[in-house]
Order: sequence, then C-alpha cells, then structure tokens
Amino acid sequence: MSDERNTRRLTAALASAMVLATAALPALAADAPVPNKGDTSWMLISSALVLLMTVPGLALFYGGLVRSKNMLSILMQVFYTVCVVSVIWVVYGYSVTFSEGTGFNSIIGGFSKAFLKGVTVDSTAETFTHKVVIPEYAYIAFQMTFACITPALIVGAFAERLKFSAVALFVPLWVTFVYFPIAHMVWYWAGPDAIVTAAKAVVDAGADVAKKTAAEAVLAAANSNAGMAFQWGAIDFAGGTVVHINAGIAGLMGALMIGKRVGFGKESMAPHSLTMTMIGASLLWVGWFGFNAGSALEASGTAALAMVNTFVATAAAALAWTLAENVEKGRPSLLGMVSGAVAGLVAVTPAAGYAGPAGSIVIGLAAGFICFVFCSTVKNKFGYDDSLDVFGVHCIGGIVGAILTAVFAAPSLGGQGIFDYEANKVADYVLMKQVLIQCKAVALTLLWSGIGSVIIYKVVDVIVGLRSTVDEEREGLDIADHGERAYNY
Amino acid sequence: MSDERNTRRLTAALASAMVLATAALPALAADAPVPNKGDTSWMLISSALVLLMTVPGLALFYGGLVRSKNMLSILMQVFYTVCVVSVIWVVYGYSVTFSEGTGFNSIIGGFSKAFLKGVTVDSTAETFTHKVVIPEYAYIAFQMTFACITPALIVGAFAERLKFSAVALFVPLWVTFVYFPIAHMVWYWAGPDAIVTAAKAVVDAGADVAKKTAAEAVLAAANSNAGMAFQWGAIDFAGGTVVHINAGIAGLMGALMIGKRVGFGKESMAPHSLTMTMIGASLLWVGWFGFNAGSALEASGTAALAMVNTFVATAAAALAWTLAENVEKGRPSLLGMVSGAVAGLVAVTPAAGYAGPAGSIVIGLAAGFICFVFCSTVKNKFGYDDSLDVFGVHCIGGIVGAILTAVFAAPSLGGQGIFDYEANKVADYVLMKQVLIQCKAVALTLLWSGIGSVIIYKVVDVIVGLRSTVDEEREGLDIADHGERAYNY
Amino acid sequence: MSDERNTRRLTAALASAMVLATAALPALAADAPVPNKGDTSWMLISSALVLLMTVPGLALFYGGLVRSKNMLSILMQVFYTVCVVSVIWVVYGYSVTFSEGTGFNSIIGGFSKAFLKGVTVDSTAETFTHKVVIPEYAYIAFQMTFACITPALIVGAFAERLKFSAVALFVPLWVTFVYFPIAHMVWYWAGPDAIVTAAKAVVDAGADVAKKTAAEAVLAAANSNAGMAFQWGAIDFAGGTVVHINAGIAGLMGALMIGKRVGFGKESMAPHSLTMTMIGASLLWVGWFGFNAGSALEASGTAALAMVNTFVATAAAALAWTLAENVEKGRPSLLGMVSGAVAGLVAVTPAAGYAGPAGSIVIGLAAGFICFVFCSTVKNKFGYDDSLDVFGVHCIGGIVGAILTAVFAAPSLGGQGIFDYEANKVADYVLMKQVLIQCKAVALTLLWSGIGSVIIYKVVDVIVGLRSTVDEEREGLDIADHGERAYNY
Amino acid sequence: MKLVTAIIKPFKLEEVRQALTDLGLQGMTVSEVKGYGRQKGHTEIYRGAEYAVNFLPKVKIEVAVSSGDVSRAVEAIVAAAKTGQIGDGKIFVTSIEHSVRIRTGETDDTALS
Amino acid sequence: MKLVTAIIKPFKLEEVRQALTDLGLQGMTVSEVKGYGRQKGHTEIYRGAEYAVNFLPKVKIEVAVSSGDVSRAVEAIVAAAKTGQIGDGKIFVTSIEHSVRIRTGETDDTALS
Amino acid sequence: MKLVTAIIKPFKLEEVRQALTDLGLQGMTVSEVKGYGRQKGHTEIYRGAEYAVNFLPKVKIEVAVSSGDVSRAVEAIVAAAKTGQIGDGKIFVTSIEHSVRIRTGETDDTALS
Ligand SMILES: Nc1ncnc2c1ncn2[C@@H]1O[C@H](COP(=O)(O)OP(=O)(O)O)[C@@H](O)[C@H]1O
Ligand SMILES: Nc1ncnc2c1ncn2[C@@H]1O[C@H](COP(=O)(O)OP(=O)(O)O)[C@@H](O)[C@H]1O
Ligand SMILES: Nc1ncnc2c1ncn2[C@@H]1O[C@H](COP(=O)(O)OP(=O)(O)O)[C@@H](O)[C@H]1O
Repeated sequence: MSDERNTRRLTAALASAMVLATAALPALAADAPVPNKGDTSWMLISSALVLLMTVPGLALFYGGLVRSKNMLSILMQVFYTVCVVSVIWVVYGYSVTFSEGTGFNSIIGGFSKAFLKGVTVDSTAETFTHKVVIPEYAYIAFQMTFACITPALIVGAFAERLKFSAVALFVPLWVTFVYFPIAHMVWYWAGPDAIVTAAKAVVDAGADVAKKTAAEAVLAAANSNAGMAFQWGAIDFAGGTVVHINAGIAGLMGALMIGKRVGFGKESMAPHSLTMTMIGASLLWVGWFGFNAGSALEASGTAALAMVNTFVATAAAALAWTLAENVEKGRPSLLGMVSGAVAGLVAVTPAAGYAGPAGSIVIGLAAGFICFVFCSTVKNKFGYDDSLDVFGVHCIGGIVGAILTAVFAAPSLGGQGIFDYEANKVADYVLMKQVLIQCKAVALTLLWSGIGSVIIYKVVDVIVGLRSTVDEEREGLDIADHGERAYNY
Repeated sequence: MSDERNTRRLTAALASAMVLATAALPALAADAPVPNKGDTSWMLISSALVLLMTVPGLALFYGGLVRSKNMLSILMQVFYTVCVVSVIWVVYGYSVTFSEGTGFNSIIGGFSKAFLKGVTVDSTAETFTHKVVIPEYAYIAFQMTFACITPALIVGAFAERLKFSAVALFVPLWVTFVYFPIAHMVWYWAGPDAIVTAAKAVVDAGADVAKKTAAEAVLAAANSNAGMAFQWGAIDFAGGTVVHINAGIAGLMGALMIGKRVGFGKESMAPHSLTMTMIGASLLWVGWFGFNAGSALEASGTAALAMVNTFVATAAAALAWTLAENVEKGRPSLLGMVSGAVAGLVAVTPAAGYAGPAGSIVIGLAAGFICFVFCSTVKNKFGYDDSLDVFGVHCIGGIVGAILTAVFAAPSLGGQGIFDYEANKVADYVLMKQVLIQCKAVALTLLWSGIGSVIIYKVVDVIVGLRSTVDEEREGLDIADHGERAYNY
Repeated sequence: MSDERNTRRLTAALASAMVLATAALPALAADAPVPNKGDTSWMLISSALVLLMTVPGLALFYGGLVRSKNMLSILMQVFYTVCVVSVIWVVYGYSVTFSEGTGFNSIIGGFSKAFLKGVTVDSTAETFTHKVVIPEYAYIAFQMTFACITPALIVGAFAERLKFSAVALFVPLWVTFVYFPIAHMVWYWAGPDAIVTAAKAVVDAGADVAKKTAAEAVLAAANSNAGMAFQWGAIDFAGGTVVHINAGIAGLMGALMIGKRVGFGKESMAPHSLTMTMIGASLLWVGWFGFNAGSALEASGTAALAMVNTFVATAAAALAWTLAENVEKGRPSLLGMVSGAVAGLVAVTPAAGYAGPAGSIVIGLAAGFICFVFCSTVKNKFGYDDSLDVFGVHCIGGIVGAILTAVFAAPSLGGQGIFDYEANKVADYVLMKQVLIQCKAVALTLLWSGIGSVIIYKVVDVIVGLRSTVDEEREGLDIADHGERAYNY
Repeated sequence: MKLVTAIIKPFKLEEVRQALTDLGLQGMTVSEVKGYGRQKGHTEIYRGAEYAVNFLPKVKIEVAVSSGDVSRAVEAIVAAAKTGQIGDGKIFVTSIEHSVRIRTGETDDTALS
Repeated sequence: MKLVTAIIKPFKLEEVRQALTDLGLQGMTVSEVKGYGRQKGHTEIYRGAEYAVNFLPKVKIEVAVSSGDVSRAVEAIVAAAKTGQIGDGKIFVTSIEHSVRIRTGETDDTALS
Repeated sequence: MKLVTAIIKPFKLEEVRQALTDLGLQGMTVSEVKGYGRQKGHTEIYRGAEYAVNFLPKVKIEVAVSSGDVSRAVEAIVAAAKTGQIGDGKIFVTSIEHSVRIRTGETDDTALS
C-alpha cells in the first residue's frame, strides 16, 4: 500500500501530464484523511497476533514435530528469523517492498524509505477504502510480521539437518531476493486515492480532449504504478501466494537439495511432543485472525467476514483431514486434525475477504482433503524428505486456496467480487478469467521462488556449507549447534 | 441480539397493529446506525480471545490434568469440538439461536438465517445500547466462539474413558438440542431499537386511545419477542447459565452414566503436567477478558468494568481456594490456586458487567471457597468420578455466580442495576425478586441440560457406544483412539 | 494520570487563587471529553496483553529455567503475585498511586479512591493528549497489570530456595512500600487539562497583573501536583525505572541476603525446559506490545511507533547477544537469544514512544551486548546467585534503557522529544541535561527500592523466615511447599 | 543373598510393592523399562510415516533378599503381578555376592533392609 | 540360563532387536541409561553457567537366554551394534539361577520365551 | 570380573563418578530409578485426590570391574555417596562371567575400560 507520500512522488514523475490535473492536490492536503482509532487499534493488535503466530506459534507447531534433540534448533531458527528479518525490514525491506521502485517498479521498489526515512507518527498509509488511512507505522508493523513469518515457514522443510550458520545466512538472502520482490509484485499499488482522483479527473475533463488525454495518462500511470501480479489482476487477500506458496516451494527445493535426514525411513522420527504441536497449531489459528482479518486494514465488516471465513475454513479442513484419515487408517489422529487446520488456514488466506462463509467451508474441505492425500501418499511415493511437510501443507494448500479464491470470490457464489476503484463499484466478475490470472500468479511465484531459492541454497553451501555432519545429526543439533539441551527433567 | 432484519420480520408479523406505528420506520432506515470501528475492533479481538480460551487454553488446562497416555485424546476432543461446532454454527446454529423462531420462539429460533442467509458485510447486529450496532459478522464470530467452548467444557467430566467416536457424535447432538435452545432462551431478544421505538410510539400516541392500544400491542410484541428466561428477567452477562451451568450439569450426568475410570481410587491418577494446566488456566484468564468484557458488545466503560471485575474476582477466588487449602491440608497447591482462579472466572461471568469491583471480589471469594469444598470434600463423599471437576467448578461456580449476580448487581451494593429500555433508565431493583428469577433460570438450565444430556448419552451409547474397553483404557486413549503418543522424549 | 475528579479536588485546594480562573470550568464540564472507542478498545486489549506477559509469559520464561522439582513453585509465586496485587490494587493500590496525596504528594498519593470509590462506568482518565480521555476503569485495569508484573519479576532472583510463605508476605509489602511510591513518583501528574487550562488562563490574563499572578499560581500548583521524578522531568514511557530497575535491584538484594542455592557452582542447575523458556520469552514479546504501545494510552501513531520500536529493539538485542555469544563461546544458544530479546524489551521500555526505530535498534544492540557481558562475566566474577538474572537483565537493561532514552528521544537523533503542555509544542531538547535527569531518577529508584527491599526481606525473615531447609531444597520446593509434582510422564 | 528381578505391567507395581511389604521386604528399586516379547505392540502413524512400536512399557523391580526369602518373594510377586494376559512379565533370580548399606557400612544380609 | 546385558548406542536398538529376533530370541527388556567411558561428552552453557556433560545417552538391553544361546546372542549383538566408533558399548554376561513366567508360572528355560 | 551396582541419592552422582575416576575406573552406566526403603516418601494432593508417594528418586550406577578392583570401588562409592542420612542407598556386587567391548571385540578384563 502506498501512502500520501507515494502519491506525491508519482506526481513529480508525471509532472508534464499533471499540469492540468493538479488542481485537486491542495484540497487533498487540506482535508488529508486521519486514521480512525478503531482501525489503528485493530491493526496494532493484528500485528501482535501475527507475531504470536510465529513465536511461539509456528515455532511450537514445528518444534513439537521434531525429535527432542533438535527442538532448540527449530525454536532458534524461527526466533532468529523473526529477529533478523524485522531489523532488515526497517533498514530496507519496507522500502524495497512498499515504495515505488526506480526502473523495475513492477518487480521491486526503491530505497527512498530506507531506515523508514520520512515516516513520522503522523504519516499515514492508505487502505483499500478511499479516504480511509491508518498510521504508516501501524502498516509498517503489520507488514513486518508478514516478512518475518514467511522465511520462518521454510525451515520446517529441512529441519533436523541444516546447520544454524546456514540458516543464519539463508534467511536474509531469501527474504531480500525472494520475499521482497514477490510481495512487491503482488501487493504494491498506488492506492485508492491516486486512482480515484485520476478517474475523477477523467470524468471532470468532460468534452475537453486535451484535458481528458492528460487525465487518462495520469490514470494509466496510477494503474501501472503497481507490482506485476497486481497489474495482472491477481487477488491474494492475505498472502496465499506471497507467503505460503512462496515459502512452500522454497522448502521443497531445500529438502531436495539437502537430502534426507540420517536414518530417514529406517529409524523412528516420531514427533517428540504433539502437545507442543497442538499448542502451536492453536496459536496459529488464533494469530491467523490478525493475519487474515487484519489484512482488511480496517476494523470493518470485511474484517469480520474474513474472521468468520478464517474460522470455518480451518474447522472444515480439520474435519476433512480427520475424516479422510479415519477412512484410510481407521484412526483419526490429533496430528492429522491440526495439520488439516493449518492446511485450511493456508487455503483460506487468499480468499479470506473475498469468499463467503459457505464458500470458505468448501475451500477448507478441499484443502484438508487434498493436503492429506499429498502428505500421506504423494510424498511417500516421491520419497523426498520434507521434514515437516512445508510443501505438502503450505505450497499445496496455498495453490488450492489461490485457485479456489477465484471461484468463491465470485458474487454469484456468495463472494464479494473485486472492487473497481475507477468505476467505484464491484466489477463484473468473469470466473474463468480470474482462475487463469490466479494460475499465472501462482506460476510466477513457483518460478521466482523455486529458482531463486535454489541459487541461494547454492550460495550458502559455498560460503558456510548447508548440512551438519552425520555425527552432529545423530547427537542432535541442539548440542551440536547451540550447546544446550531442551529438556532436563 | 436481533438485528434490523429481525425488526422488519417482527413488523411483518404484526402488520395490522403496525399500521399506525410504522411512521417511524422509514426514518429508521434512513439514518440506520453504522458500527463504530472501535467497537468492531474490540469485538473481533474478543472473538479471537475466546478461541484462545478454548484452544489451546481449555485444552491445556484439561490436558495437563490427565495421565500422559490420554493427553492427545483430550486435546483432540477439545479441538474437534471447536471445529464441528463452528461449522454447525454457520450452517444452522446461529440461525436457530439468534433469529426469531416460528412457533416456539421462547424456546428456539428459526432457520431463516441458515447458512447465514442474507448476512452481508454491511449487516449489523444491535448491542445493548440503542443505536449502537456492530457488524453482524462480528457478532456471529463472537457468539460462535461461545457455542464452541461450551460443549468443550463437558469433555473434562468423562476424560480418560470416553471413546472418540462417542465424543464425535455427542457434541453435535448436544450443541443442537441443549446449547442452542438454552442460549436462545437466555439471550435472544428483539433488541433495544424495537423496544425503544415502540415505547416512544406509546408515549407519542398521547391521548389517542386507538393509537395507544395499537402501540402498546407493538410494545408487548417486542417485549415478548425474546427467549423464555430473558422474558422472566433473568440476567446473565456473559454466560454463567448458558455456558457453565449448562456444561457442568451435562458433565455430571456423563460422569454418572459412564462410570468411574479403571483403577479410580486405587491407582495414582496424578496430573501428568501441571505446567500445561497452569498455561491453560492463564490463557483462560487472558481469553476470558474477551468472553466477559466482549459481552458488553462495545468498547465502553461497561466493558472496562467487566474487565476489572473479571480480573479481581478471579484473583480473589484463587486466593480463597489457596487459603482454604492451606488451612485444611497445610500446603497450598498450584493446582488449587489455578482451580480457584477458574472458579472465580466462572462465577463472575454472569456478573461481569453488572457488579462493581468490590462485589466481584466477594463473588470471587465465595466461589473459590465453595468450589474448593465441593471438589475436595463433597465429591469424595458422593464418590462419582467427574475426572476434571467440571461439575464442581463450572456448575457449582456458575450457580454461585448466577445467584450472587442478583445480589451484587443491586445499585445499592455498588452494582449497575438493570437497564429499562422502555423507561430509558436503570430500573428499580428488588434484590430478592431478582434472586428468585436467577434461581428459576438456573433450575431451567439444570433441568433442560440435565435431562437432555442423559437422553443424548443414551442415544450415543446405542449408536456407537460410549466407553473404551478396559484394555484400551489401560493402554491409554491416545494409542487406542488415535494411534499416536503425545511425547517421545 | 489523574482524571477530571482530580482536577476538581485540585480546584478545591486552590479555591482562593481560583476565584478568578474558574470561568473556564463550567464550560469544561459541559463539553467534557468522552472516550474514543478505538482508544478504549486498544487499552482493554493492552491490559489483556500485559496479563499474558505475566501469566503465563513470565511464569514460563522463569519456570523453564529452574530444575523441574521447582517448576510449580515458580509458577505459583508468579500466579500468586498477580492475584494478591490485583486485589490490593482495587482496595488501595490505585488510590495511593494515582490519586493526589495528602501531605507527601510528591512521594505517595492518598486514599480518596480506596475501593475505587467514586469511579463509575462514565468516569474518565486523561491521556497524554489534551481532551483525549479513556474510561477510568480501562486505565485502572491497564495500570493494575503493571503493578502485578513488577513484583513477579523479582521472584526470579531467589528462585529455587525461598519459601512460599515468605513470598506470600514479601509481595504485598513490597508492592505497597516500594512499587506504589515509585510509580507515583515517576508517573503521577495533574494531567494535560489542568496545565493547558491554567496556561491558557495565564495568557488570557494579559496585562491584568492580579489575574496573571493568580493564574500563574494555579499553573504552578498544577505543575507541582506531580510525583517527584515527574517534576524533575524524568521520562519513562512504559516503566523502565518503575518496573524493571525497581524489580531488578530488589532481586539483587534478595539474592545477596538469601544466599546461594544448595549445590550452586557444583551441581548442574541446567534449565529443565528451554522450550518453556522460549514460549515465555515469546509471550513476553507479544504481550509487551500492550505494555509499551499501550502506554501511549491511545490507539495513535505514537502507539504504532512504540510497537515498531518494541519490535526492532528486541530483535536487535537478541541478535547482539547471539553474536556476542557466538564470538565468545563459539556456539550461539537459544537461551542467549531469548535472554537478549528480553534485555531488549526491557531497554526499549522507557524509550518506546520517544525514540525512533533506528534509535531503538541501537538501544537494543547496546542492551543485548551489555546484559550479555553482565550475565556471563560480571556475575560470575562477583559470585552471587541471582538465579534467573533478574538483576543482569532487568536492572542493567533498565539502566541502559533509561539513559539511552535521553539520547534517542532527542529530535536531532530521530526522537520525538518531550511535549511541553504549557507551550503546546515539543520542547527544546538538551540532551545532556536529560541524561542527568534520567540518572537522577535511576538513582532514586535504586536507593528507594534497594533500601526498601532490604528492610522488607528482614521483616519477612523475622515473621515467617525466608529460606527453605536444605532437605526441602534438595527435594524441591514443589513437594516441600506445595505437595505436588509438575510432571508425571 | 539373591537379587530378584521382576519385569511386570506398570499398573501392577503398587500391588507388588504391597505384597512384598506384607512379607516384610521393605526395600526395592524400580525402573521404567520397555519390553519386547510375545505381547504385540501397536502401530503409530504420524502424517505419512508409519512406525511399528514393538516395545511396551514395563516396570522392572529389583529386590535384594537373603537366600531364604527368595521363594516367598517370587511367589508373592507372581501372585500380585499376574493378570493371566500375555505380557505379564518375567522374574529372574541372580546371586549377589556382597552387599553394603552406604549409610552405615553394614554389609551382606544386614544391609538388605 | 544367562542374562546378556548390552549397553549400546540408542540408534542401534532396532538393528539389535532385529538381529536377536532373527536368532529366535523373541524377548528382551530395554532401558534408557547414561554411559560414561572413553567417549567424551560435551559442554553445555546456560548464560553464565558452564556444565561438562560426561554422560552420554545409551540403551541397555537385557536378554535372558538359555546357556546354549549365549554366544550366538553375544555375536549377534556385537555384529549389529558395532559402528567401529568409540562408545559402541559393552556386553556383560551373568548367570541366572532361576526364572519364572508370571502369566503361567512356567519356570527356567521354558519361561524365557 | 564383578558388577558393582550402587543405588545412591541423585545429587551424589557427580561425586561418586569423580571418586571412581580417581581410582582409574573410567567406565560406568547410570540409570534413573525409584527406590523404596526405610526413607519415607511424601503425600501429594491434587484437588480431592491424595496419593502417598512411596518411591523416591535414586540413581543406579553399574560399574564392571576386574575382581581385584571390587573392594576399592565399593569403598570409594561408600565414601563419596554417604551423607549419613537415611536413604543413602545400597551396593550390590554380582559376578560377571564374560564381557565384550563391542567396538573391538575385546573380551573380559580388557573389555572393561
Ligand atoms: N528373554 C527375555 N529376556 C529379558 N526380558 C524378557 C525376555 N522375554 C520377555 N521379557 C520381558 O518380559 C515381558 C513380557 O514378555 P511377553 O513375552 O510379552 O509375555 P509373557 O511373559 O506373558 O509371556 C517383555 O515385555 C519383556 O520385558
Ligand atoms: N566399566 C564399565 N562398567 C559399566 N559400564 C561401562 C563400563 N565401561 C563402559 N561402560 C559403558 O559402555 C559405554 C561405552 O564405553 P566407552 O568407553 O565410551 O566406549 P567403548 O566401549 O567403545 O570403549 C559407556 O558409555 C558406558 O555406558
Ligand atoms: N532390598 C532391597 N533391594 C533393592 N534395593 C533396595 C533394597 N533396600 C533398599 N533398596 C534401595 O536403597 C534405597 C535406600 O534404602 P533405604 O532403606 O531408604 O535407606 P538406607 O539404605 O539408608 O537404609 C532405596 O530407596 C532402594 O532404592
């Protein structure tokens, strides 16, 4: 989301065309919208909730699934990821993701806001509603939590065998070269104001051809001041592509490149504490309300809808996985149920503010069932060792969600449709067209992240090496990497 | 709480009498109140907090108290309950609880909102303040979490011996035939607007007898468009009867019908992890702020009062239990302290927005002490095996709270009294009358839930059977029902 | 923060001087500000977050670090502290901390609000912005959580050896004689309205000397109706001195007076569950957003800034400790990383709403590094047994933060400066002067709490005795004090 | 002196302890072990991974007795630990050459209890 | 009858169990132990406190066999448990004087499995 | 060869290990056990349920030594483990017929350490 400042920079870049259109700007400055404190309150707590998802949520969800000798290594990798990424976010991450880029703006932003330059307690960021803004710091905090959790998701794929030093290097590289660009491509746009103002100028121009042409240029410029996938029209309410597919494919690449754990398939690698995994899954659920409903950027009916959707899609997916497991194995497991819940959370992420509750239940059922098949059958068939099913849950769940979002966002299927800021109404919805656009965005993410991640793994391998020795792996990474043990009962 | 839509349906049903009164309605539509985003923000986060209470809160509070071989079974039963109830809630639960019923409206609502039909992001639900509304989706989400936690409370009573398949069947039946009716009976009403508008029409009618008679009929209709206990005048701020007495008595019936655990009274059944129980109790406390203060439906002074009350009643009850234990056993235990805290939370639930802080401290002290006596003495005397004291804490604590609410809601004792929407002021308060009404509501709940639960246990027993075999119980339900173990250190 | 009521009491006390100035008051009453629900929502959730910090957050952070035989004793001490302090808070704590004192108002308040006398759901408390108020109950709840966590921090210093009965007595004494005075000295003031109104009266007086003199007297009275450190000009956004230095020095005194644990330095005292410690640290982080950003008392840009600062200072400190450990010991540990995070949280507490994000990163780096050196080297050199490094992290981190707040609050270094309510603008900032003021406040806290705590330990020793017997300590306090064990796997 | 080692089902521990105490055998040492034998284990499934768990939880009791007490001790354990179901466990008797009570330095039979 | 007690590396348990089963020895009792020997431990650091951890996780297997099976059992264990690295562990053979199967009361060799 | 088995108080483990090491006995195997004897346990109360806990945490040390080292080992353990309080524990000496070092196949005394 760009803010008023962006609007101004845009203005500069288009100075010639703007001559006729600038009349509106002083007025805009005069009655610049101020944040509603209800929105601010909601964005602040949503940010806290997303941190809760990551630490301790995700850390425990993952940590419970490894053997106790690797518990601390997982906790540490997740905690470290949050720390290093949040500092990077302030230093340049926010800037390259959410400011206008110079040169490759459809791919990556610029450095004009490095170190949050120019942001004050009075700066605001636009939301998806024209004239509704939130404090820019709140927006920065909220988006920071997204940048933190995404690479943390990846570590599950190569858990129990990657050296801490490798993770320590991988995360900053990955977030810089994979996450920031993808987030920019999917989420960066000029914001409602630039478009509404420009659209109004076009209308106001009336029969005056010169004025109209100029105004249309401004409008086109505003529309094209956005990331590549955004320009395609891809929709992703809270990060199905940016977060889950992105991390999921990176995880798969890691699992493939790094190879299986010592003893994989021979020794028991039973989770050391499903209690921790359950706590983690529950906190993911609770925190995900901040993630999904917070992505409305307002404390609105849409946020409430996103919350209901996030609730029931998760529930439906948990039930679907449980049922499938009951049918196939005869006993439904807690791990299955919470895995299903996470799959549902992943899948409803892009749809949360677009689909209706009934549509979300269907999305959940589909995700629960498909991810179950993937984790319990497909994976075994291929035989790679994605330790904690990052690919099977996040990438597959993310793809299911991205595509079904196109289906259940359709107003005819109870969805909210897509808002057209130029026309100031919900746009006509062509379902298959949207499905294709979603597929395109998915493909972009799979390719960018897949290829980017492979390169980064290679680089890390060359610099510090990826894998622990067999002896270290047997002894456990907690002792080997950190000189501690998780438990001394 | 009904919403504007209900008001309209009511209007239709009373068409003849309304002819003279409808003048007000177009105006109402014209300046229909919109949600304050501060309220919306508070309701969203409150909903998240109530989920936090249940998973992981309640699951851990209970889970820590069982033997480790049954840990996953408890976690799963609670998690499953949330999943299945939330889906049911969207499908028909919300509708039968909070829409107007056809025929038996004093007992149960209707199906007009099944699948949340007609609810949009702009729909609103009324609060307890006239003209203050919240997004209906927020209300749905909030109330959904209440429906989820109530049956989850019950599973503690028959923990460590009920088959998962029995729980899987019991929960949907119970929530449908016990929870939804009780919630409707206690909480459903026409909302402030119907009453205030009708009351105003009566006043406006002045000396015009025909007009007045018609207006009074409308007012009477609005007043009687409410659940049975609501019409009696029973007050229950956040669910003392609906949630705690309701679940508590159902638990007791279960414990009695299912019988004692194998080895009860002979083998040690010491809690496997009081750490988990403490985490659970703490999260219950934190989440209960959403439960109680959220029940104000507004981010208001009343919500803040409910929060202070919820804080200190809990603290007082924890201290009371601790002290009692210290006196009787010589050593105060953590389990005692957190049990007291939960008893206090239960007892302050109906009183949270009615009593003052000093009154809440007294409620807490009473609940802590009475529940202590109940769990450590009375229960042993009767010898039934309510594994996790669902009856002793939730039902007894709930009854203490329901009755003391009548006492400490009294303005003369620092309480808020009861608001009279017709008169637009706090009503005169007759303490003993209110005590009797509360007792009546308690009795209704005990009977409805007690009898309903017995029938449902029987039905479940016939269909899938209730109890695990002795061997399964010895091995533990985790292996027997779910094929997993909680811990592999 | 005082509320309107305070203003009135002040008015009474200054009746003579006020004769000329009261003209403004009726108007004030007429348009008395009402709370913005967004602020209320934020304060309520912030209160819940601070409780989350304490239970289970702090309890787990500490509990994980002790041996399993003392787990429950720690959990119980923390939980008990919350319970007893919150009841005291309602009974007299809030009153003596935040009402005007009689006689020693620069040190301690009075009893006029004991049992929250006079507080209603419509009472309001002022914030730091003129005319912005929040429900007084929300303010009471929020500040209550601060009173609860502070003594709970101390128990880490003498963990694993202090009798529960000693803690049970120590906490009420300490909170009464140390915490309430310090909080009053640092945070109590007349509020913006008294000052702004009085300042306006001075201006309005114009050339009228009599009027002006009278008005100036009122202004002086308003300015001096504040705690001692507040009057000095000490700044402490969320409690660096009041909470952390205060508790940290009390802990050190305890560790010194009580002596080392049996077997200290000879037997392994390895943490029994770093998993719990990590959960605790994470919840501290999440909850600290309520603590720091909530201390803005509004859902504002400043709150958002405090949140960003709290995020990145913590991250930077965690990275600093990790790096230092890596350099010195060769292996970075999870315990080190989360200890660093807590050090960062402590250090950014006084700075949260004053510094900029870059300044906060520096504060975090400094705190992480200095506390690392302290806990791993200095402490060993002196050889005292501060079991869980309450001094090394909270007191040292608090001092680092208090002083660096003076540095990075400087507008020239990206800070917010200090608002001058009389002049209605940010005051000129003299960095070294502010550093000295901060040092003075730190010294005040160290002395008051240091000496006060020693006296209280002595008193407790005389009345119930401080320390467990050697046998009890060997067996563990869980059995000895509470008759329970934490784990039965 | 003999060491009687019994491997039994965990929930029988209390009964066995009682039975031995009734005989006047007031000392024993107990460990949690896992047993493999005729009694079959179970299968655990964690997402895609299936593990056959062959070892079952058992409790090992070690009682040092003077040679004359051996058969009474063995009989008492058998009586108390028997359920008749597979997996009830085993008793092994081995010989102790020397024993010491650490506290007093007493040796052999007098050290036993 | 003899009791073959082997202390091995934990991750070798499954292979050893398999090897013994292949010999037809269908019973054993296993405990988690900590071993001290030539294999060196590690140092753990928790904030300021450093602990040398000398004990390493090992698994102890106890198999009661009839005297004739001892050498085969020992060889099988050695073969399965050996990695050639320090810390592979030890085997001790002691004598069992008497054994009982609790379920049936069978004694001595017939009690073994 | 003999197996010296000592049951001691857990906090004495480090001192005993040191004492044995000082004798040149560089190997041992340790398990966590629960002991029942003269030392009395405690009562635990969980809400309404009271449990008498009779078993106390102990550590079992097993050291295989060549026959000549037995008495020195026993004495060292007694000296190190003794507190003089009830519950200090016991030492049992049994005979080992055969021993093997898995890594090398060395047997008997040379296998011991
Ligand atoms: N040969 C053996 N050596 C050591 N322990 C054994 C042996 N056979 C059985 N056990 C122990 O006895 C337990 C019960 O044995 P199992 O064959 O299952 O049943 P049962 O004793 O009723 O025939 C096993 O779990 C194992 O701990
Ligand atoms: N004398 C002994 N008595 C009992 N157990 C021993 C003895 N020596 C070694 N052990 C056990 O054998 C394990 C391996 O011994 P170690 O000396 O480390 O390696 P290796 O057997 O390869 O020489 C030890 O960890 C310990 O459990
Ligand atoms: N007859 C026995 N057989 C096996 N172990 C025993 C026996 N008697 C005592 N023990 C072990 O020795 C420990 C200490 O014994 P106890 O009688 O309490 O004290 P003490 O050895 O000082 O007389 C017990 O906890 C138990 O583990």
